[in-house]
Amino acid sequence: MNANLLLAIPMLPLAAAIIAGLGGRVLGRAVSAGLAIAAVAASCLLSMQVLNQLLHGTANYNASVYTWLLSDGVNMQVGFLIDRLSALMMVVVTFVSLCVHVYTVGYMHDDAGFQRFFAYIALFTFAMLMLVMSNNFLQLFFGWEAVGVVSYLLIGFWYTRPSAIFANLKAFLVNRVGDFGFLLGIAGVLYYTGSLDYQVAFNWAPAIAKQTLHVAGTAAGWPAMTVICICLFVGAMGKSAQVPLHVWLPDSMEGPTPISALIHAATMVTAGIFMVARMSPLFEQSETALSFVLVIGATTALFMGFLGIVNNDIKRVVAYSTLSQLGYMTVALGVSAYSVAIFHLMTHAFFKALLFLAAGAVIIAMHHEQDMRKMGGLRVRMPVTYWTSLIGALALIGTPFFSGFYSKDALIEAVHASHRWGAGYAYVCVTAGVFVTAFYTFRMIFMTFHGPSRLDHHAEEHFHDVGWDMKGPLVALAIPSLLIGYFTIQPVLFGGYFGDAIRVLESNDVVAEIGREFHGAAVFALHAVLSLPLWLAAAGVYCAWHFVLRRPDQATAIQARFNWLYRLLVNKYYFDWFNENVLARAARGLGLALWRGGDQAVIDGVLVDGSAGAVGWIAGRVRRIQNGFLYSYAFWMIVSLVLILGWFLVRV
Amino acid sequence: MLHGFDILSLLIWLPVGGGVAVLAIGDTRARLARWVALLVALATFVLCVPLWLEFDTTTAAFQYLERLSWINQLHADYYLGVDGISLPLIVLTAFMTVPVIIAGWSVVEKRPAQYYAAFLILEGLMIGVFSALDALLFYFFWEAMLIPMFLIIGIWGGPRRVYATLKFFLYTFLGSVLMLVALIFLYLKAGDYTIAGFQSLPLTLAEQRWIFLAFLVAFAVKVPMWPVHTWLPDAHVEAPTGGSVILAAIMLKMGGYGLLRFSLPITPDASRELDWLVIGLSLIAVVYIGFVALMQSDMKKLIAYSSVAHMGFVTLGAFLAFDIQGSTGALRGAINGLDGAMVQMISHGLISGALFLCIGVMYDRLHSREISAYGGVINVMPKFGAFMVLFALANSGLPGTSGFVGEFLVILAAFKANVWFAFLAATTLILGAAYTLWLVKRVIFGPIANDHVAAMQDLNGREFLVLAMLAVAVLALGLWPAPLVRTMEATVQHLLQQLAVSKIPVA
Amino acid sequence: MITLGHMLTLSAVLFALSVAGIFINRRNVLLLLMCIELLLLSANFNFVAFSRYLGFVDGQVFVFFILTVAAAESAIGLAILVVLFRERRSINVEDLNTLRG
Amino acid sequence: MHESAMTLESLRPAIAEISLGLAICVVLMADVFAGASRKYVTPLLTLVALAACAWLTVTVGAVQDRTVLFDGLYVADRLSVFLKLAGFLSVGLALFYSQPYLERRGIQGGEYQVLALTALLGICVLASANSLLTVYLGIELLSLSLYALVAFDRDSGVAAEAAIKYFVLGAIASGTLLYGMSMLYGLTGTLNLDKLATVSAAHGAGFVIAVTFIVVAVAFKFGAVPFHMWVPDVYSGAPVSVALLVSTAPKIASFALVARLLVYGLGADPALWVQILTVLAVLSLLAGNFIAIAQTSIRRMLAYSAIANVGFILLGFITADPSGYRAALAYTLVYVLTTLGSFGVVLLAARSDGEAEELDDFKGLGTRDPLLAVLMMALMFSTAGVPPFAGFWAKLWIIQSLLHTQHVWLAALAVLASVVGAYYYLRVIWFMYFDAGREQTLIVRQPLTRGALTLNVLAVAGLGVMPNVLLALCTSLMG
Repeated sequence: MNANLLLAIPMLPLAAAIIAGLGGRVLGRAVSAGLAIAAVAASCLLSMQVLNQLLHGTANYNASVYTWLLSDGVNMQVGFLIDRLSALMMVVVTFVSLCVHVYTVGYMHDDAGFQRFFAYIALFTFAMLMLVMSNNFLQLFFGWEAVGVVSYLLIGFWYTRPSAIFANLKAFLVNRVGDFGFLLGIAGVLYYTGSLDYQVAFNWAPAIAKQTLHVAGTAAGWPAMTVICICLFVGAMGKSAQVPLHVWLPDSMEGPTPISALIHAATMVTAGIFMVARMSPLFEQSETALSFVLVIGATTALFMGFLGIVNNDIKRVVAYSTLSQLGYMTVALGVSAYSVAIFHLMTHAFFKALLFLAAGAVIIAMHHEQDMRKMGGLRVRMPVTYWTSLIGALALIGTPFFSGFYSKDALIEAVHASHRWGAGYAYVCVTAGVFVTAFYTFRMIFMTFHGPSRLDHHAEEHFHDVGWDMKGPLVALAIPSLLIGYFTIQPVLFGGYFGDAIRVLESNDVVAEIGREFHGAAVFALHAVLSLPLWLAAAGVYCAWHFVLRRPDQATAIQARFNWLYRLLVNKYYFDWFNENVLARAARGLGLALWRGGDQAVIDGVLVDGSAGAVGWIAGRVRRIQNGFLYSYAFWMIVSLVLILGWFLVRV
Repeated sequence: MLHGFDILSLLIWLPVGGGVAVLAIGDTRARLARWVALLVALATFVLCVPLWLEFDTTTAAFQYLERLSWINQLHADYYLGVDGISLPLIVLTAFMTVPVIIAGWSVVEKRPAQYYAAFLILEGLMIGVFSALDALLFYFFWEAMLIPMFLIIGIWGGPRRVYATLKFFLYTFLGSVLMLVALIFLYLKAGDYTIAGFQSLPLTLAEQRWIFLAFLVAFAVKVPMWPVHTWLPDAHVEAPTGGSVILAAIMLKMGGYGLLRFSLPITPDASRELDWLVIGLSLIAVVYIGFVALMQSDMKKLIAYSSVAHMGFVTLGAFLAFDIQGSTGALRGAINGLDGAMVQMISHGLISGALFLCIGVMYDRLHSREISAYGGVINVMPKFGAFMVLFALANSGLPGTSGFVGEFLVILAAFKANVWFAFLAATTLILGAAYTLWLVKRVIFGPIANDHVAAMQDLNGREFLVLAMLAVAVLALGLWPAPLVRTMEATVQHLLQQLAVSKIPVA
Repeated sequence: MITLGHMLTLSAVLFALSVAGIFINRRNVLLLLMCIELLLLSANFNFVAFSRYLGFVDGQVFVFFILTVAAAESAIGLAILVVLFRERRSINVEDLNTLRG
Repeated sequence: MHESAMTLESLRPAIAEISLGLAICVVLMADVFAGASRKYVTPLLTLVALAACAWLTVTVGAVQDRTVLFDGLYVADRLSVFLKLAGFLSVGLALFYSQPYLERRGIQGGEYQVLALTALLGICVLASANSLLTVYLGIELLSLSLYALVAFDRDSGVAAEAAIKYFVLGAIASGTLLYGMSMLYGLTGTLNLDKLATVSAAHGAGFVIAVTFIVVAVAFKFGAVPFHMWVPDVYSGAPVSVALLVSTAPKIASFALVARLLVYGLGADPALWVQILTVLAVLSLLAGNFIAIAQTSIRRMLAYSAIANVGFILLGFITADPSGYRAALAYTLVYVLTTLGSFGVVLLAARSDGEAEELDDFKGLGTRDPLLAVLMMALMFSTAGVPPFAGFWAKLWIIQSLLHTQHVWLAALAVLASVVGAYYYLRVIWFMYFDAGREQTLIVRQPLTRGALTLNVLAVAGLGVMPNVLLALCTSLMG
């Protein structure tokens, strides 16, 4: 592979970002947008070319571009590892990014920050590409933080909105909690391998697994690999919004919708999934860490799904859906089915981006109305959006032959096949999750597109269907949402697509196990009729139809009957409440206490000003000895003379 | 090109002489004074270019040596030279003076000539501190430097400037005089005042312990380390913008420089024995000060506390070697800590300087440093907002900016020494982001808070130039720190060898 | 017989008396001047006694000098006293505390 | 050592005193005949006379080796010559700085100059003293002149009060000194310092009494705590010009006193006076620095500063080591030079009514009179011990000698005390620069005085950058 070509893939969006960002005002809207789109399109084509080369037998590429820093023999470089895993991610990232770029032209049409927006998303594309193409932990972390920052900037894109700038700060800080663990994990890798290079670390993996980390305060020491992997996974929990670090993702919907599609559904949030898959040689060495991953993922998958049921904000429903689906992917990682996780990541990228963009189209058409209770009946007025949404929804709930079906069904099978600690719990979660998914998805479809119109006066007045600059990307995403699973399941999961990019210990290889019963994509789909998930999904759709369209009154009744549950869900299990009222308040209180008590009272008050005051006080006292009276002066002289004399006479 | 040319002397005395010249020009011809000041600052910086380019990175030996007999009676020489540790700091000093001069251009109306003169003289003295190879000469510059800074804060400072200046001066003076006692003690043992002589002087552990503590007090005050840091927030709050910039960017570095130049090589055994003290205080600085910074309502105070927290990484990185040796049995990884400490110093110089300049820009318009007086500044000052966000992100250690490099290296090294060190140090990722970005949220983002904010004008060309200079530097150092680290590689390795060898005389 | 010891004791007593006079007297500055004369006398006494005892003459020479200086000293002291009285209309020691602290 | 007969040639080393004595007579006569219309004659003549005496001292009176005159009463060596020259310079400068002040305050009359010259003569005698008798005469000549000078302003009640306090306490000190000397004489049988220096010092209580009494008197002359109480009252009560005179040249005399009497005369057994002086030095450092903080009068502040500085000088002596003596000499010289400057500024910065009394009067001086403010700032930094000023090196050398003689704790105490001290020096700068002035009074333009003052401060700064001159000189003098 040509190094310059590879370099061009991230550099083109970067160049576009810089030009649009710095010179946007001069260049104007059209040029800035055109430039960014062209750059991302070129990246996309080049990425596909790279993937194509790899599929046709070109060897992996692993080389550094430049040495970032050399310290104590640790060579910290910027470099690329291009194998099928990264190539797949590159294609997904650039393709979704391209769609979002095009869509943005329409979506942000009226916004004053048009050029700035393009600069941001182009910059994001660059950062995400650097993340996936990296061949070392340093660059991974660089990309990891960079996407976080762009996410920060984009969530707060409408910076005059207090909710937006609250959300972006929250997102950044929660991500930083994850990065905190991630950085420690990286430090651990360096500690044991002396290198930040992937290959070196992977080669050392079995050796590290035999080590224990002697931590002060513990007698026995902790298994090194478990510590490293859990630390790394904490990073993934932040970025991929796993419980309890998920709280930022729903709030991130404050950003413009294209961002929700690109960053908070398709790409950035899957960075954690990608990272764990990339680190499979490490994670494979620690059962404990994988079980941890499994349990966290399963919890996220089910319990975040529930939240989608009670939410009425169209974007937030999709956001909770994303959380839930990220949980699914994490579960797959937890059972060592890394390829399934990546597979689901890919299909999810398409259909979830599609759903978001469709939601965005609805929001624009409704003139920035996001409340589904004020929608309804849009099927007729926005046919393209409706049908593409439907494709996305069907894919999401796992309808046979749709892309989501293949990835999700394979995933559930893999969990079923796993014997890892926690797998049973995970299986219950993911299976139940299917019902939940179908329920909230179709609740959303029905509330938005079906039934009578509940548009208010304002929305009715400004209603207009979106143009083809926005519909085009919907269609472009609908096609892979529909088809990609069917065509790629066999090669990606069972065809050894990933080669050595993902390493699974033989004893853990659940994918191979289900692969033995795999007889083609069509058969796989038909076989689903006999399996539980499909019926659960159907039940979910039915329930949605029942409660939304047929008997909305029953929904209200149930809500009233189980009010405590409803409140729990509406309050998102009180995570936000806890964070804001306990953690944040404690941090502020601690800060205040240390400042007022430590710095001001003790250090300044007692030690600094106190000693100065003491000096002043003593000075004020001592000067009174000088009382102005001659006899007193003489007295002091004589007394001192006598004292000195006495002292030395006694000593003689 | 530079052989036989006393470039270091020129770097010291050109700004000092320039300062005197500016003083002579006087306030009545302020325009001329400004231009001369700028010219001198630029010329000094330009002189640093060949200094850097012709620096031999392959050796730890001091370069550009100059030695003149100074005080025969005390065996002290006018002895100058640079190595990989001092060179970047000298360049930083010369670099940061330029934006300071430009930033004061139309803002300083009170005694402008004296203002510029103070900064130029200060610059020369600071370069003197970094290039002195004679301990007495070092101390001479070290103390003399206090005078212009004292005046800068006192004359051009805010309402509580008297309290702040006295606190600043007396704190530092207290630290310094104990160091002086230690230096004289070393002189009496070594027979002359050369730092190299001190470094090769055998000392018993008891002697080292006392010397180490005396040095520590001096340098800890300067860094500043918890709990002798409380002068810094006050000094910063009251200092004029330029004063804050120099204080944060250069003066604090002298503490770090002192630890690397004096404490570690002169008292390696005491450093080994007492490293827990430095490490403990550094970690307290990172965590404790992080929380304190969170609750500040004054922007300058917030950045000042942030400086304390960030300088905690310098002191932490510098003293990790012994624990690394203790925990892994080898010194591998210790250089990461030392490199990290050095890079952090340079980076913090740029970033904190830039942030203080940013606050200065806002202060010039609204005459308030209270966070609550602002809100939604980016609406009226988009260019400024972009810079501020960039520097804020850099301050919170974003990879790709210089703020990341040092902290990253130090955390990597800390993990080798002790997992808990790394754990506590890494909390800066959260705390640093929290206090910096919360500040940004309240000041820069949001709806326009009030009519005063609405009336703010975006950056003028001069301010833009200053911030752009720093932004380029912050990004360049973040994206490619290798040249900087390579410059100091040989020196840092030499330093590591020095501190690995015991100086206790064999009985 | 009167020994050196007696002489020294006397001189010590004189010294003590004069000193006590200086700080016990809180009234008149003139008394202070007298005490000072006494103080010098005690030293003179010592010198003379030692000179006699040692058989050297230089102690007695010293005494002459002291006496001369004491005269000059008194002159200056009285002159100051005159100035003081002119300004303050008082030579009371207890009134002399304008300068203090 | 021993000379046979007195010839004119043999009087050469004493030319300083002889010429000065003649000069006093000339000035006295000239003043009488100059009359009220030519008031400038006496001051001018005094300065010319001082210059002539100094010139004669250098050319005629210079000695290479230690020369003893007048039957052992008088010694001339390089130290004495130098101390006399320093005395000439400081008295000359003091008189020169004072002239405008004296004119404004209407303190006229040639007696002022004459008394200053007699004080100087006392200093010279003390510098060359080689006998207890000469020591006493020198001290009295100096002290009596100073008493008279303090009371010189006959219209000032405080001056008279200060004078009477100074006089009485000084007389007690003289009595103490004489009493101690008499004991010493009784114990050793000699008044000659050469002989005293050789006498074995294995003595009992008598020796303790003798030394204690002498040291107490010395401490009084220096103004060391707890024998310092005259200092603030005299500094603040006397006319500023007299305060300037009292605070400078007599310190040289005090140094000479210690150098001749204790270091040389009692040098064989220094342990006792070293211990006493140590206590006094520590007390002076602490009390001087602490009490100075509480002062609101610039003169009282400078007085307590003087006390603290005396503590430093004494620290040099208590090392009982040549390195410490050198340092003490350097410190004394630097102190005198700096104090000349700072009292000089006080003289020039006086209020419209002629006095600069309160620290508050310095507020806003930075804008009112930039030159004076800069000079004062440099002097304050120097006294605080901040480079690049001479005061730093003086302190450094003292500390070095302390460490050299293993007095680590005293060194630490000294530097910490100087940190406390830095506060009140900084306060002067803060008042001058950071605060706005209350009154915008005109400050007297005295180009010549200002020029001299500037040179004075430049010397302080010059010695700060190139201290080698001073240190080499002190080393050669205190061999």
